[in-house]
Amino acid sequence: MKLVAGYPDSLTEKPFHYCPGCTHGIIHRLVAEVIDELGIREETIGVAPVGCSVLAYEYFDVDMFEASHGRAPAVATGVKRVHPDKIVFTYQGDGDLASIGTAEIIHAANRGEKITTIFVNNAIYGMTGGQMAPTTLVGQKTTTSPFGRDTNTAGHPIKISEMLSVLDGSAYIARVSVHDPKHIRQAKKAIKKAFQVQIEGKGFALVEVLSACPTNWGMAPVEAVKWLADNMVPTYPLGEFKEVE
Amino acid sequence: MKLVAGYPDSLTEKPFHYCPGCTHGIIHRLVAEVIDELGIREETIGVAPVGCSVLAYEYFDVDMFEASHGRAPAVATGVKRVHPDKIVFTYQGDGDLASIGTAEIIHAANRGEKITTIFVNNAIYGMTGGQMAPTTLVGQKTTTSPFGRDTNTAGHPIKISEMLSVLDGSAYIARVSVHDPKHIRQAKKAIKKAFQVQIEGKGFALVEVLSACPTNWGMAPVEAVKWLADNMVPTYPLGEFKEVE
Amino acid sequence: MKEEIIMAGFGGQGVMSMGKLLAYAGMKEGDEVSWMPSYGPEMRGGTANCTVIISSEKIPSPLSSRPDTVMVMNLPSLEKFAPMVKEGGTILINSSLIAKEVERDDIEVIKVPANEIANELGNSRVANMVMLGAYLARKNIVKLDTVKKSLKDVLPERRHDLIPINEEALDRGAALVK
Amino acid sequence: MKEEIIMAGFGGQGVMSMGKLLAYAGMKEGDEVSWMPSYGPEMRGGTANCTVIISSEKIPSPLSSRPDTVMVMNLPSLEKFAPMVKEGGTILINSSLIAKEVERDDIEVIKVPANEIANELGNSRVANMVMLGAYLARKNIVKLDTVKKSLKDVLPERRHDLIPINEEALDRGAALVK
Amino acid sequence: MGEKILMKGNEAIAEAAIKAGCRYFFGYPITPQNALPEYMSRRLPEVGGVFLQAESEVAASNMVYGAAGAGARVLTSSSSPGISLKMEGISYIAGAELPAVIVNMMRGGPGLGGIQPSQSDYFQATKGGGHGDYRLVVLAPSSVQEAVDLTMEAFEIADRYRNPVMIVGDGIIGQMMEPVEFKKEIDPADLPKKDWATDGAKGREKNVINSLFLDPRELEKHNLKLKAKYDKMKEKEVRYETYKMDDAELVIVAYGTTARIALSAIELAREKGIKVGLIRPISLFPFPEKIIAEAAGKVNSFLVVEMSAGQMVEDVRLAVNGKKEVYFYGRTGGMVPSPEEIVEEIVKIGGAIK
Amino acid sequence: MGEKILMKGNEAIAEAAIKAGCRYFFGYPITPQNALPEYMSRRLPEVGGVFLQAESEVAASNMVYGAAGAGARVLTSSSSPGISLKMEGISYIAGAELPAVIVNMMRGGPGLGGIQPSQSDYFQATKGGGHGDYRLVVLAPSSVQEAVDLTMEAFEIADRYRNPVMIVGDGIIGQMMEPVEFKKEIDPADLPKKDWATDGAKGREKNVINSLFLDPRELEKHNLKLKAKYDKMKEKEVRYETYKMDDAELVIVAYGTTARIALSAIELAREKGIKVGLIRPISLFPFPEKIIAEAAGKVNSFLVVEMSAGQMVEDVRLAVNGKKEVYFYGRTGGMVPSPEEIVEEIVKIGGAIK
Amino acid sequence: MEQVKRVVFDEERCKGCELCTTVCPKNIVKMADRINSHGYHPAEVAAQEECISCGLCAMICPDVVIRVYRPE
Amino acid sequence: MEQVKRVVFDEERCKGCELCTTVCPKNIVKMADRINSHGYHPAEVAAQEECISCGLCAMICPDVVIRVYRPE
Ligand SMILES: Cc1ncc(C[n+]2csc(CCOP(=O)(O)OP(=O)(O)O)c2C)c(N)n1
Ligand SMILES: Cc1ncc(C[n+]2csc(CCOP(=O)(O)OP(=O)(O)O)c2C)c(N)n1
Ligand code: SF4
Ligand code: SF4
Ligand code: SF4
Ligand code: SF4
Ligand code: SF4
Ligand code: SF4
Ligand SMILES: [Mg+2]
Ligand SMILES: [Mg+2]
Repeated sequence: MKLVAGYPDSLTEKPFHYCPGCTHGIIHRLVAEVIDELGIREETIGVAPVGCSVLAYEYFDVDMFEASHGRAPAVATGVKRVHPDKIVFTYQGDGDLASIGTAEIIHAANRGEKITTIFVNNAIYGMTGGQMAPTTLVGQKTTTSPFGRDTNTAGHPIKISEMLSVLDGSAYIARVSVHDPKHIRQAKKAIKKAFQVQIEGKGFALVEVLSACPTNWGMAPVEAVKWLADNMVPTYPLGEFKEVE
Repeated sequence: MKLVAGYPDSLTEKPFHYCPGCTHGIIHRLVAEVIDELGIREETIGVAPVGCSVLAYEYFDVDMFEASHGRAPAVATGVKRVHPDKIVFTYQGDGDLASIGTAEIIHAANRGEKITTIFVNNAIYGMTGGQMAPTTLVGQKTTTSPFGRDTNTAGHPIKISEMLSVLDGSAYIARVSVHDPKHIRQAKKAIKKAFQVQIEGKGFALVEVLSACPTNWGMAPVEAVKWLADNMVPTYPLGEFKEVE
Repeated sequence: MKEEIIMAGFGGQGVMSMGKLLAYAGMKEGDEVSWMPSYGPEMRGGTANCTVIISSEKIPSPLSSRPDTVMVMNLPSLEKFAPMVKEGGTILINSSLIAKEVERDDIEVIKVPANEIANELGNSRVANMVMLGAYLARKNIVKLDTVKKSLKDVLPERRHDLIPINEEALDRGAALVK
Repeated sequence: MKEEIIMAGFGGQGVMSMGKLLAYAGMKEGDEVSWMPSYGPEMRGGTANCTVIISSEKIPSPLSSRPDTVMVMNLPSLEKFAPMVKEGGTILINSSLIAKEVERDDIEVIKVPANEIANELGNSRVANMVMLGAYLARKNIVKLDTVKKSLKDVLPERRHDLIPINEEALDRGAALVK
Repeated sequence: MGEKILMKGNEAIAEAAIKAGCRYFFGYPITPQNALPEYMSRRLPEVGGVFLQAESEVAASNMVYGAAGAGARVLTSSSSPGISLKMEGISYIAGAELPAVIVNMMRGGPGLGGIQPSQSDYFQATKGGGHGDYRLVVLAPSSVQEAVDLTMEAFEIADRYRNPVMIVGDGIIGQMMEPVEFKKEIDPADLPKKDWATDGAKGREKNVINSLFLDPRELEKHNLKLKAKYDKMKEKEVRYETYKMDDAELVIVAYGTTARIALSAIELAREKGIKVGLIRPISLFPFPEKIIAEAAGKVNSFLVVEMSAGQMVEDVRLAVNGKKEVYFYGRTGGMVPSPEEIVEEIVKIGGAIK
Repeated sequence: MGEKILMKGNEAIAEAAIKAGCRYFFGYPITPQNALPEYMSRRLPEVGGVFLQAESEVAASNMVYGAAGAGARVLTSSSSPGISLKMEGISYIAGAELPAVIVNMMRGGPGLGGIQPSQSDYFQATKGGGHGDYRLVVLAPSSVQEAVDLTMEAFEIADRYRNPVMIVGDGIIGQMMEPVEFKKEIDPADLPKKDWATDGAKGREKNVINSLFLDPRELEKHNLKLKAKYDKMKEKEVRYETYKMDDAELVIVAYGTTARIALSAIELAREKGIKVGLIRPISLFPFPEKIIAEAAGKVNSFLVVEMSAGQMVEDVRLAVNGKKEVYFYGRTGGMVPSPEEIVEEIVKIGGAIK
Repeated sequence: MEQVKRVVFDEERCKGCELCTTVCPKNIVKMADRINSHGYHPAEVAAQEECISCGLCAMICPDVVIRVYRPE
Repeated sequence: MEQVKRVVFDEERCKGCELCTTVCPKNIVKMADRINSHGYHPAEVAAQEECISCGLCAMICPDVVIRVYRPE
C-alpha cells in the first residue's frame, strides 16, 4: 500500500506539548510537509517565538533559534544576512507578531527581507493563560478583557495581512485557516508559496493562519474550530492579499 | 492696520534652534496657530519626540512632555487616559515615528487612541547628523546609505499614512507638504481637522507633513523646498487618506 | 500546632480549590495559613499540586519539604510525593485511581475511594471533597463544620447550587475514617 | 616638548580640519599627537573648537584646561578661550573678524587678518590655513613643510586641486610673523 | 476593611494599589504575574480607573511615564525579561522625577530562562539596569500582607520623592495565598494636587516633564539634585527586620521568599544548638547597611542566602567592610533553597568560624 | 599594516572590527557614536560584509543574536539610552552563549540626559543591566590605539567563551583622533568553524540556539555552567595597567578617559611632591581586584575617579575590603573632571591620610 | 511486514481531541473506550474496510497521530 | 504707536534662509547686506508701499520672523 498521509521528515519524533485539539499542531505539520516537499530540510533555519509554540525548536528537525518575544523577524534578518543562500522562516503567534513585535515584522517586510513568516493568529495569548491579543475579536472575553473586548478602550482586531500588503517590500501575503480539511489544503498551498517566494528571492512572505485555542477560548476542540470558522473567518477575510510576480 | 499674519499665542518667545530654512519651524507655527484658533491652549498637552524637534517643549506654550525616542504615542496614551477631556498631541520625526516607534504609533492608531499626531517626514535623521530614515527616498545618499538607498538591502520608503489608514481605529489620516504657501495652507487645514477629530472624540488622527532638512540634504533652503516638491511629493502622494464621519 | 499538607493530582481534579478551601477554613478558625500552588506554563497535561500550611504561629517557609500529610489523587502524584511525607506522617490515596501500594512503613496510609464515592453522589468532580472530608476527620486540624461554612465564600456565586453535594461529599469522606 | 593648542571658530570656518592637519603633520614628524573636537547635537549656529596636543611623550589627557596656544577665528571664541591660555602662552586672533582687544597682558597676542588674506587669495575658506601658517611660523612645533606635505593625505582626493591655494595661504600666514 | 481575606500575592498587590488611590495600570502579560493585570482588568473599571494592556513592556513603561507626568498614581508590573525591556523607560521616569510603582515578579534568567522563582534581578533593581546614575526605591515583601502594606507605602514614597519605586517579588510571593487585611483606603480625589503635573496650563505657567539637559553643567546640577534625593532616601527610607539577633553568632541575610525559608532554617539550626539570627532587608535600596555594619561588630559571620548566583552579597560585603567573613549560598534558575540545605551550609561555616 | 594613521576612536573601532574578521554590523544611530556605523556603512560593502541600520536598538540586538547564532563575528554599537533598550537582547545573547561585541559610547544620563562624555553605565555593563545572572566581559580602552587592540581582542574573547563582550568608551574616546596601527588582519574564512552554529543541518544533527529551560533543575545547571565560565574569565581575562605604583602613597583608580586625565593629575601632584600612582582597570569585568587588594597592603589610601556619581568605587571597596580608606571623586552629566580638580581632591585626602 | 490497514493511529500520541471524527466522510473514526498512558481516549477506526484513504482524518489531526495508506 | 508698515521683520530671529524672497508676488522681499547678531543677513522689505499684505512671506517663514498688516 502507498502512504498517502505520513509523518513528515522535517518533524522530530517528539510529541507536541500542545493542548488537545490545538491547531498549532496542524500548522507545524504543514510547514514540515512543505519543507519536505521542497527538499530544503538541510538548508532551512527556523526561528521559534515566545508563545505556546516556544518549543517549536524541539519539533522542527532543522536548525532552530529560540528568539525573544516578538523579535523573531530581527533574528531571522540576522541569520539571513549571514546565510543569504539558506531558507529562513519565523513561526510566530499573534501576541508575538502583532503586539510586542509589531516594529520588527513591519520593518522586515518593508526591507523586503527574504524570509518566510508563519503567523499563527488565534486571537489570544495562549501561553500566558488567555489574555487579550491585538487580534482578539470585538466582544471576546479574555482574562484581560473580562467584559469582552471594548473597541472604545482596546481598539479593533488588528489587520496584519492587510497592513503588510501596503508595504513595497512584501512579496507574498496570504491569510488562511485550518478549521477543516479544505482550508487546511489551501493553507498548505499558501505556506508552500511563501517558501517558494523566498527561494526565488522575491522578498518578504507571510502567511497568516487563523488557528484555534480550545483551552483559552474555553471550548472543546470540535467546538473551537467551529467558532473559528463562524467568528474569526468573517473578521479576518481569507485570501491572497499580495503576490508579486 | 489689521494684523493678517502675526505671532501665535501658543508659541513661547524663544527663537527656534533649527537650521536656517528648516521647515520644522513652519510646522510648529501651524500647530500653534491651530491651537490658538481652536482656543484650546489651556487644555492642550503636547509630547515632544527625540529628534531635531526634541526642544519643542520649549517652543509650544502649553504643558509639554519630552518623550523617549519613538514612544511619544505611548506617553500620549498615558496622558490621555488620565485626562480624557484634554487635548493631547504628539510631534514626531520620521526616525522617531516610522522607525523605532513603529509599534507605538500603530497600536495607538489601532486602539483609536484619541490623540493627534503631527508626523514630520523629512526623509532623514536630522538630529543625529543625516542617517538614513525608513522614509529616505530610493537612491538618496545619507551618512548611512553612502551609495544611495538600495532597495535590495534597505527596502523602500515606508508609507506610514497608507498603512495606518488600514487600521479601524484611525479616524483621520492625511499627508501634506510645506514647500510653498499653497501647500502650507492645506497643511494647516489638515492639522486643524486632526485636532477637531480629537475634540469630537472620533479616534486617532495623524497628519504626515513632508518637510525639508536643508542641512542634511546638503542644500540651500530654497533648493531644499524645491527638492521636496520634486522628489518627496511624487514618492509620498499628498491627500486625505482617511476621514471617518 | 503546625500542619503542612501537600495535595496533588491531575489538572482537572480540583486539588487547588480543595487546598484553598482548607486554608480558608483555617483562617476562619483564627489560625495562620498559607496556600502555595505549583505553577507552570499554560501547557496542559501535567499534574498540579499545592501546599497548605496551618499553624498557630507565624508561618516561616510557605513551602514544605517534609509535609505532615500528603493527599494524592493520581498515580504520578503518589510517586512524586509519597517519599516526602514526614516520618510518622499520613498519606491519603485516591484508591479509585491508584492501585499501587505505598512502599513505606513509617507512615500512615489511608485509602479513599474518592472517585467511586463522588460518582455515587452523581458528580465525579467532588472527588476532591471526599478526600478532604477524610483528611479532616483524620487530622482534626480544622473543623469539618468550618470547612462546610467556608464553601459559600470560596465557591463563586454561580456555583452555590453545588454546595449541598460538596457538603455531602465532605461528610462521606469523613465517614470513611471515623 | 609638549604643546597644547585649542582652535575655535564658527561652524564653517574650518577649525576642525586645521586641527586635523596639524595633528597629522605632528604624527608624521614622529611625535605623539591627539586631536579632540567639541561635539554637540546637529543643531547649527554654534561655535566649534578642537584641541590638538603634540608631545614627545605619551599624551595623558587629550583635553586641555590651560593651552599653550589658542587660535580664535571669531569673537565668541575669543571670549571663551582667551582666559584659558596658559600664562606666557600665545593667542592668535583672526583680526579680520575680531575687533576686540585681548584683556590680558601675561600672554602674547598675534593678530592675523586671516579672512582678508584669504579673500586676497580668492578663496575665503582658506582663512584657516592663513591662521595655521602664522602659528607654525611662530611656534616651530611642526615644520611648515611637513604640514604642506600632509595636505594631500588629509584633504579628500576630490579636493586635491585646492592644495596649491592652501599652501599659498600657509605661506602667507607664516610670512606675517616672520 | 479590617477584615481578613485570603488572597494571592499578585492580586493582593493589585488591590493594595487600588486602595492606595491608584487608578491606572499599564502592562503586558508575562508569567508569573499575570494574575495582577488580570485582577486590574476586572477591578479598575469598577472604581472608574483605566486598565490598558499595552502593546509591549516598552510601551507600557512609557504610558506610565505619561500617566505619572499627568499627575496620576500609576502602576505597572512585569517579570524579568519584561523588566529588562522597561529599562530605558525607567531611566526616563527617574530622570524626569516622576512617581510610579513598578512590580517585578522575578523569574529565572538569563534570556528566556524559566518561570520559576528567582532573585537574580537584584543588581538590575538596585544599581540601575538602565543607563545613568539613578536609583529606585526597591522594596521586597516576604509575605502577602507585607506585599499589601509595602505597595501602599510605595505610592506614598513615590509621591514624596517624585521617584519610581519598585516592588520585587517572585513566583512564590505572587502565587501564594495568605490572609490579608487592608488597613486603609485612599480616595484619589483626596490626594494633594501635584502642581508640577501636566493637565493643561490653565491660569498658570506651563509645566514640562523632561530629562534632557543639553548643557552638561545643567545636567550635572540635575544629577546632584537627584543624588541629594537618594541620600535622603538612605537616611529616611531604610527598612529591615531582624529575628533572634540577641544571641546570634551567625546571621543570615536574606530577603523576600528566601527570608521566609531562612526562618525555617533558623528553627532547625537552633534545634541543633547553633545560634543563628536573621537580618531581612525590606528596602533593598536604600540598603540597610548600618544594621549590618553594627551586627558585624557582634556576630561571628554572615551567610547571605539568595535565589541568585550572588548579588545582594556584594552589598552585604560592602556593609561588613572586611570586619567578618561573609559567606554565600545561592540557588539559581528557579530552584528554591530548602531550609535543610541552608542548615547544612550553616554547619559547614560552623567549622570555618574562628 | 604597521603604518600609523590618524583616526577617530569610533572609526578606529569599526576598522578594528573589520580587521578582526567581523563582516556584520547591526545598529541604530545615536550620538556620540554615529561615526562608527557611518564608517561601517561605507566599509563593509567593500569587504563583502553587511551593514544594516536596524529599526531600533531592540531589533539591532536581536539581529546580532541571529547573526551570532548563525556563526558570524558581529558588532553593534550604541550609547546609553540605546544600550538600555538592548538589555533584554543582551541577556538573551549571554543566556544562549553567543559571541558578539557591543560598543557603548556612554553619555550623560539618566533619561535622555545629554550627549557629553560619561561613565555612568558602569553598573549596567558590569553587574548586568538585563535580568538574570549573566556577565559580559567589559573592556575600557583609554586611547584610540587601545580601542583598536581591545576591539580585536574582544572578538577573540567572545569566541573563546561564547559570550558577549562589551567595549565601553565615551564621547572623548569616540571622537578623539590619535595615531593608530593595525597590527594584524584576519580573514573570516580562516576562522575556525563554529560547530554549534545554525547554518542548515546538512549531514549533522540540528543545532539549536536557545536560552529556555523550563525545568528549573536544567536552568540551574545552565546557570552553573555560565558561572564556571565567568569564574574562568576572572582567572584568565583580568587586564589592567599600573603607573608609578612603586613609591605611591595614594592610588588613583580610574578607567578610560578618566584614567588619561588622572595621568595629568599625577604629573601635577608629583610636582607638588605627593606620591600618587594609578591603577587603571582595563577589564571592568573581570575586575582587577587582586592588584587592588595587593595595593591595599602598601598604599595609604585610594581615590576612585569616575565620570559618574560613584559606581566602580563599589568594586574598589569590595577589593580593598576595609583595609584602607577608599575616597571618591566624580563628575556627572557630561562634565569631565580636570587634572587640577583631581589634584585638589588628592590634597584634601592628604590631610585625611593617617 | 506488509501494511494491511488503511488508517493507522499512533495511539500514544493521540490526545482525544475528536477532530478526526468530524471529518471522515465514512464516519468510521470513533473514540475508543480505553485510555492511553496520558489519560486520553484515543481515536480509532474499526471498519478499516470502509475507509477510502481520503486522508482527511490525518489532515486535521493536530498531533500527527494518523498515517493513511492506499492500496496500489 | 500706530502701525505704519505692512510687513515687519523681527530681524534678530531671521536666519537668512531666503525662503520669503521666493514667494512674494511683488518680489519686494530682499536680503539685506547687514548681518544680525547671529551672523545672518536678514530679509527686509524696502518697498513697503508695494506690499499687498498677502501674507505669503510670513506663511513660509520658518522662524516666525514676519508680521503682516493690512490697512483696515
Ligand atoms: C518580553 C516578554 N514579554 C512577555 C512575555 C510573556 N509571554 C510569553 S508568550 C506571550 C504571548 C503569547 O501569545 P501569542 O504570541 O499569541 O502565542 P500563542 O501562545 O497564542 O500561540 C507572552 C506575553 C515574555 N516571555 N517576554
Ligand atoms: C533610544 C534612542 N535611540 C537613538 C537615539 C538617537 N537619536 C536622536 S534623534 C534620532 C533620530 C532623529 O530623526 P527623526 O526622528 O527623523 O527627527 P528629525 O531630527 O529628522 O526631525 C536618533 C536616532 C536616542 N536619543 N535614543
Ligand atoms: S493554550 Fe491554546 S494555543 Fe496554547 S497549546 Fe493550548 S490550545 Fe494551543
Ligand atoms: S538638521 Fe535638518 S531637520 Fe534638523 S534642524 Fe537642521 S535642517 Fe532641520
Ligand atoms: S482516510 Fe478518510 S475515510 Fe479513511 S478513516 Fe480517514 S477520513 Fe475516514
Ligand atoms: S485528531 Fe488526532 S489527536 Fe485528535 S482524536 Fe483524532 S487522532 Fe487523536
Ligand atoms: S505680504 Fe505678500 S506682498 Fe507683502 S512682502 Fe509679504 S509676500 Fe510680499
Ligand atoms: S523666511 Fe524668515 S528666516 Fe528666512 S530669510 Fe525670510 S524672514 Fe528670514
Ligand atoms: Mg496567540
Ligand atoms: Mg527626520
